[in-house]
Amino acid sequence: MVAPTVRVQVEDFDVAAEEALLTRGRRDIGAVVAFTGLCRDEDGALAALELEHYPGMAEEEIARVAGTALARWPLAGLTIIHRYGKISPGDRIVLTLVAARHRAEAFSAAEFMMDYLKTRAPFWKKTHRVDGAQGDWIEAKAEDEAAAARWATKSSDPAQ
Amino acid sequence: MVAPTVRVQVEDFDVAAEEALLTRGRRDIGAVVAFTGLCRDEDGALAALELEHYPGMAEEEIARVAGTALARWPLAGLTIIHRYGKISPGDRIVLTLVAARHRAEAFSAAEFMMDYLKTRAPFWKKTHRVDGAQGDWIEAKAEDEAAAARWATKSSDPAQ
Amino acid sequence: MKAVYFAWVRERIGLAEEEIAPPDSVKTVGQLVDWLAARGDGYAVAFASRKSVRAALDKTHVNAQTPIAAAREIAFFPPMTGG
Amino acid sequence: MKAVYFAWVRERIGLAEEEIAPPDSVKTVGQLVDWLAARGDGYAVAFASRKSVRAALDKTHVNAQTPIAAAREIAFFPPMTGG
Repeated sequence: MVAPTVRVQVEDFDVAAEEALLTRGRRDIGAVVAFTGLCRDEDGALAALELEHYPGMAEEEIARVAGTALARWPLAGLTIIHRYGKISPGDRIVLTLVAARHRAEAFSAAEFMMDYLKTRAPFWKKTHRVDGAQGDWIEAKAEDEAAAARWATKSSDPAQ
Repeated sequence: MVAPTVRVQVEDFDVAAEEALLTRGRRDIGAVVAFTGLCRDEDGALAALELEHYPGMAEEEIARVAGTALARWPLAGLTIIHRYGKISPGDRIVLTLVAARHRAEAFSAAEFMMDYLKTRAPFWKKTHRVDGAQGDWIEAKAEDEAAAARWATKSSDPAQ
Repeated sequence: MKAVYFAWVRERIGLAEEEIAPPDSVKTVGQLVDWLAARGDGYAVAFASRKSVRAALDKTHVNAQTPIAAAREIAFFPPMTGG
Repeated sequence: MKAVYFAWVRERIGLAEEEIAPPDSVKTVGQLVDWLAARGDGYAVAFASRKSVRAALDKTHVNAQTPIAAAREIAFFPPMTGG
């Protein structure tokens, strides 16, 4: 059984180093999918994002969704790193890294993880605007709920 | 209009360096998907893969499929690197790197590129076996044809 | 039990966390929301739209019908926007 | 015109490339395959299963019905296994 690596941290992460950790010495991995989520500047309006999280629950919830992914697809490795605190445009926010024998399961598991992180992991984003105005909390999107819902099955919906 | 980066080479590639090239100075990219294809040892039976390609056509065909991806999804950047020559288990074979505003199109474009590379790019893999026996040419898989076929649309099937 | 608040729920209530002692008649998460909403203006604003506030009991997502039972910590927060 | 061969098509024919001069009656890719297959044992083995051999005309995928026309290079190879 593969144990996922889950980290919730202020610091930036190194995608290549995490990928090397996951694949080093392995000769049975045919596919690695690395998804990196970055902070956009919203056409110049955004000065920074402030990410708030629920310590403890964030790690637990990500690990729980990771466990569902590992039960659903035959994976060789799974790493999820999610940052919190103040993040500037162009900076990395989140990494999902999946290693598998074949590409189809690596792509599916990575997309599944991201769809569920968006709607289930206890993080909230507040915007800081370039004009100095107090920004708003970013609202959850219906399309993210829909993206997560398409993975639901009777036997393995992490929302249950 | 985004110009894809396409390289067909003997040398290994550096995923992090390619990712930095694609995103450096950009503040409008929210998602990067990096797919790395690696050589598996087939449970210890494989000593190496020998990748043969059709020089000129390989680059042209990859660029053509990349153009289809760029026309189909709003992408911020697209890099494909495919190696040829002798490749050992654990070594990288292919990289598809997609940058976009949102994750859904980055995932779709990356998976589309890989499905089409598998069935359309003129590369062939010969196995070298650990026991020294002359290996066979790897046969094309029906499941790869099926994977590529699911992207077909009336207006944008690169197979037409 | 301990109540913890996040994002605009925290800002509207004006507290990140507090000890609460609801009466025995408060049995479910939904009943606890009703009880909290009556505690003052900030709480009323925070819980004005019941469906916009999510809850977790001992760090597990729950809904309004979930019994509070012996939970030690309840959290209230807006729909999540991670990733 | 130049004919180029890859993978087991190349191995069976025993050549990576050659100049060929098919007669004017050879108008399509399929007819060229028939003409090549009659050139010798290696060719016959290479083209034994017509559907297992793919073709490209001037580096573009084509099928058996495609006219050769003024193409300068034709390639024959097995189904691709890149990626």
